[in-house]
Amino acid sequence: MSQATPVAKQVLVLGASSEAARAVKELLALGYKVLWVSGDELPSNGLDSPALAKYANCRLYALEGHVGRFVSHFLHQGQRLALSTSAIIVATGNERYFPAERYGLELSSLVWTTSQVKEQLKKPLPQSVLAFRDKRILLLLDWSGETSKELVSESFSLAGELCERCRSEVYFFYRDLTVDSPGWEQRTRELRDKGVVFCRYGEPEVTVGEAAVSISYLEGTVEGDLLVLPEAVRPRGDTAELAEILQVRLGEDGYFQELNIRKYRAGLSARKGIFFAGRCHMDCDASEAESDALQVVAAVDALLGQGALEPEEVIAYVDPSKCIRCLTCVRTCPHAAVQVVEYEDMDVVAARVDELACWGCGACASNCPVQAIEMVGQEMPAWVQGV
Amino acid sequence: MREHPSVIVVGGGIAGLTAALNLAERGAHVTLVERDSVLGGNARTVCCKAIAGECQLCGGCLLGERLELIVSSPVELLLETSVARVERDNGGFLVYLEGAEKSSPLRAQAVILATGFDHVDAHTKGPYGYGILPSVTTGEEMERKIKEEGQGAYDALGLHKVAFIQCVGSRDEHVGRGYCSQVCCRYALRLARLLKARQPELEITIFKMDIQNSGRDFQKTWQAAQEEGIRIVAGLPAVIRRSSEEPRRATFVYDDILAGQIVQEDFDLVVLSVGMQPRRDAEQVAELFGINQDRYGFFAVGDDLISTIVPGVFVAGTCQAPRSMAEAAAHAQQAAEACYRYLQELAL
Amino acid sequence: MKSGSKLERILASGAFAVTAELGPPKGPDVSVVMRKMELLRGVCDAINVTDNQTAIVRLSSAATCALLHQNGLEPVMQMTCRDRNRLAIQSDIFGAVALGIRNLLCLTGDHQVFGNHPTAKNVYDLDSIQLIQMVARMRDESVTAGGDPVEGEVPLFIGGAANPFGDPFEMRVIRLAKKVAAGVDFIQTQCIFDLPRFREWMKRVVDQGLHEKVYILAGVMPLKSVGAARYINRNVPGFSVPNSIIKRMRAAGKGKKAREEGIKICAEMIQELREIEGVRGVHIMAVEWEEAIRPIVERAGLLPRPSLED
Amino acid sequence: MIVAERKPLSEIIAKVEGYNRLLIVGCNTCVAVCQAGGEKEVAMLAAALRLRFRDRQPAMEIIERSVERQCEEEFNQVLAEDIAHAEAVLSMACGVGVQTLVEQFPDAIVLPAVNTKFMGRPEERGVWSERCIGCGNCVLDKFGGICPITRCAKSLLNGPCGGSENGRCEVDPENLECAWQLIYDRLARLGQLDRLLEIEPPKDWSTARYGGPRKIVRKDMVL
Amino acid sequence: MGDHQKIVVMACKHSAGEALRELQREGWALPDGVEWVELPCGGSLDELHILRAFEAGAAAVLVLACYHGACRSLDGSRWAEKRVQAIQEMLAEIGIEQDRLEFRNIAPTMPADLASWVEALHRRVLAPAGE
Repeated sequence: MSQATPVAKQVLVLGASSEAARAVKELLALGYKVLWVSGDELPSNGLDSPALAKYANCRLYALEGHVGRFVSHFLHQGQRLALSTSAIIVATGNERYFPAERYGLELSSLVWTTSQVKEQLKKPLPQSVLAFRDKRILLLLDWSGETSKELVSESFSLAGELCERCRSEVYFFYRDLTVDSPGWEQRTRELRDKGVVFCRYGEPEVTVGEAAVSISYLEGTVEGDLLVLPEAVRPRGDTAELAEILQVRLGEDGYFQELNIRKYRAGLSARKGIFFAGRCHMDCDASEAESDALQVVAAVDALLGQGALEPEEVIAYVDPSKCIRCLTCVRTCPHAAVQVVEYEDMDVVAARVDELACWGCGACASNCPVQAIEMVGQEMPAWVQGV
Repeated sequence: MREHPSVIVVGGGIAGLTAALNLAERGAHVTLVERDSVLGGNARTVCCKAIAGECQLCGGCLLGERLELIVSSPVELLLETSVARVERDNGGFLVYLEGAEKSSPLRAQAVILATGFDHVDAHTKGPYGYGILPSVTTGEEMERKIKEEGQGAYDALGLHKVAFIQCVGSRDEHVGRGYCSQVCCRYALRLARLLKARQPELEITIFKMDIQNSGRDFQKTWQAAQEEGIRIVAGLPAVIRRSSEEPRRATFVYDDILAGQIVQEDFDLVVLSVGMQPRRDAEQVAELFGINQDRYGFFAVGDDLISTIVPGVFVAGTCQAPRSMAEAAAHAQQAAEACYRYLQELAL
Repeated sequence: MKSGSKLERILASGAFAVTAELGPPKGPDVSVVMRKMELLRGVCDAINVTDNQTAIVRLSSAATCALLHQNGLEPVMQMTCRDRNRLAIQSDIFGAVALGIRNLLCLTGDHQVFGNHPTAKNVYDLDSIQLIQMVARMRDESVTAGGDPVEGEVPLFIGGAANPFGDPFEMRVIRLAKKVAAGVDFIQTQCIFDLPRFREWMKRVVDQGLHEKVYILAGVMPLKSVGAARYINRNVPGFSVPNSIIKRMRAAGKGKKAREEGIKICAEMIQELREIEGVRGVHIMAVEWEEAIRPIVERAGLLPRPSLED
Repeated sequence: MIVAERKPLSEIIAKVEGYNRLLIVGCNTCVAVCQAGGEKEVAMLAAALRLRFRDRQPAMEIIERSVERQCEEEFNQVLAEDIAHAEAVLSMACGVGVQTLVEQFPDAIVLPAVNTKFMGRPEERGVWSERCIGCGNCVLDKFGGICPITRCAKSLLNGPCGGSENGRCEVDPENLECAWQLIYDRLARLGQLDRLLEIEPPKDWSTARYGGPRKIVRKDMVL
Repeated sequence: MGDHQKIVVMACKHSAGEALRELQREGWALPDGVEWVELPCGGSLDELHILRAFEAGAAAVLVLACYHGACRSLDGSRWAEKRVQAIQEMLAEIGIEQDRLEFRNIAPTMPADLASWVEALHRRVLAPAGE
């Protein structure tokens, strides 16, 4: 079959998250040309280099081509823009929201979210500290029935900061204390030493009074001045639309779905050359998201680093003369590796498998109603052809 | 093009294989040294926990994929071989080997240590009677038995009541393991669901401190376990003894915190969910390469959780901290990236 | 006067009309018709005779109506578009008029899949609105659908059905307006259990002034048992029995007591419907329970029926 | 396109049991697109029949063929020899293909292996639904682009009937949307609801099959 | 049918294939009369392959694909199961007993189960015909 196809070391990074920035930095360090695009503003983290083109407020509306020769179409300040790259890293992060209906509580002066507390602490002294000085703060986790490492990690650091900088009295309520990231168990011990009171609950009763809040649980009732609830995270609103444009799949929980357990956590999508990094496809805190970006760049460089791409050993080949353009292969290919196209040389319209995008799984060949697709390189016993 | 940088990967488990494959695909000359006669490390005894045709995403298959890829990759494999001595050699390393392939010393510019972990020895948890009571086993043993005998290994043993006890040897500062081993809740609940699926009338209880149930791969299993009637009790037993009525059964007393009652209960099988601890020979390996160990005996690393105090020596997988197989693979790939960047700067 | 039928004259006189339904037998057994006829004599102003109701083969509506007419009762012939094309419909109408029938209810008709001949070919050459328009032009312009002149008068009081509970709800009033534009004279609605929704529908009908262009009779149905109520909710599309009525039927118990409660509820419903502006009468559908009609009309205080002198 | 579905295997077996030499002919156009009678389905059916009659004496000889479009005599001509040789021809084309073979090879016994269903489209892969019955006088513009004649169980032109409930047709709520709910929603969306007030007169059915089998003759194409 | 009776195993390379190689590394061998056909993925299994296997004299066909959710090409294992079910429905009509066509999900970590399934099928189908 054909040998290696030369390919440019050019990558599109989608998203404005910290993991996107980390991926861009790493790609530049490896000598890649990087297109950094986001529908919103892009963080200005001092990454300027001739090899980096940044496009903020730029929306992807269509994607053509395959690994090695993707062409992404954008709307940027009103005009259309087509950019070609060899690979795409999706690092759009996730979305925070306050699950009011699940908590059954509205935000008020007595009920804050962890983000609000964080914002307050960023304000200049003294109000940042005064807001919490000598106050008893009840931090209630797991109550929304959802655990997210990002929010648990943030709640840990908040509890520490409130104790140290604001001399607040912090009660940390939990159903199951999440400690399964390296160093998190140690962190809880440090918080205990700083005076954070950890309380396990089965089913808490939360009451928000005029001037105070209280939580009654297993060991009794604790009154406090402020109830702090972590928000929840969910897939960004534009995930479904982006998935359709990229022709990649979403999991049952609405996040981008990695290929599967076998390639697990390498951030591979079902399409060669499209990768997911960070919180858009996994539950992790900011630092884990950034190290996820590192390992995705390692996967990208493993693909493009040698400057050429080779097809799999066994790939599908469509005989254009037999193809009846019934679209079955296009609809059943899990890797979006086949399209019905105009064969320039033969001026016939038929399905064509992109040899670099094909995984060799054979779903198209077995589904083709006119047996026009052959799995090249796949030996089958003679009897398969029939007596 | 720069002449091929050479890297030595020590350890042929999931982490070692992942790092070796990534670096090899990127043009580095990689030599993988594995003490055992077979690749795979601890992942070799991980069983399949799929139920009713559906995979429970435990990560066991990660090894199969890597064994498939390593065969056709340019990585040079040295089995039944271990590192005898290491010398610094103008910025690189001169590694003397012993065992089957002790040929001349290997010269490399970087080393990735992926030496894995040891299961916590359940004997050290004396009061739990492991090794004395026939009905007390460990999660590692259960996985190994199912891997060797097939998913039906526990079908015909006439079990009625099974207990899984979490955090055995983990989250316990007094025994020098003040960390969560991350994997025990995940394998315990998946094993519990497998047993329940094959023997629906089985009563299974999991005794926990805190179930670690975050992560997309685990949410579905966690919810399903609760719906399938697997009982979760917040409270760990102190002592496990032989049941007086039925010698082959074990019994223990536990304080069910949430129910606020103290209970004594008999079980046909008690599975100790043992955690991870550093390899017995972690200290020698650290000394060989001149790197430090952290307070628990794992290899000490910088903020990136990968680089050590010795430039060019990187760490991947569970030898740095307890991790699931998928996380170890991801960490190894991050180590490969750090190592590749190091080699790049070296070549400038 | 459009037809001079008794029903038309009663409605024109402003009296609150009462019509009932008679289900013909599944064969030519005339004695069944005669028995049911006597149960209804003097109890209602006109009697609807169904046309292969729910696509189940029965004695034809025209023949049964002729029997009623010969025995001094006022029939309302029902005509569906399922079983006949426009030729057969017109000739059947001429026959009915020739035999003295003066009231005609135009229906689309249940799909044959619900009846005892699900493999039959249906017709649906016309729909109910086209049927109304065709009959109105035969009567007012003396012209057949094909355009030829009609030899003789076709004095018919034209009726149509309406289902205030079908979806899409906004369409229901639009469709009534279309039937009025097509020339319908009176409307008999689907049986009413959900009073609030019927009030909402009537309010919109009144807002559009349709109640001044057509006589509207509210459909009611007595329930024999709580089982019947649940059957309706599960199988009959278009309307449902609210829980309040199901609770009363369950409380009433079984057999005779349940049927008495069914009659009581029906009578109360009629009294409620009488107060709604634009409701000019009631159409009682007691399927296979013609015996219940007299006690219902009696309890609703609608006896004796007005007898017009001429 | 024309959508068809293969007959149950038991029915096909009963039809061909008596023959020793069988020719199975597929068609690579409509029935292949809807995966009822294309080349692969021919191979599948042939394999199944060979297995079914494997112990029969004399053995059943089954030849597999597939043509581009079985409703074109030129494409069928290549089958002449095979048809002459075979005792019966099992055609996996739609009804048109079966009858083209019969008209082209009058001595041949041609048996249908698929049931031709309707003109329709795939809602998704593996699910097809009817869109047009070929009434010969298209009125789609009057109903917001949704055909009540095809998609309403009673072909009502002044629908809906009383049996429409939350968008489903009472005749088959699970599979059938109520065409008139679709029309109502679409016209509401286009702001043309007033169209529903006009009374649609009775339809001229003569352009449909009711007027007898149809024929089109293009004078500009016939010498 | 073929003179020599045989069992055809149509197996996905990534799961059954790896499990077989682990068995072979430990000295296990496929019983004689078992033909191992390795597919790039369950998705490439064609109903026709199964029918052709029976036509070529297979006494039984065992199809092995990954567990659903673990397939490298996402839907391959589900395609394989659907195809086997389609053929199972027609087995009775073409004169083949229902239990002559089996579908099982498998993982590379299940060499023990692979061995027991193949040996059980071999005992059930080939052994009674005399060694």
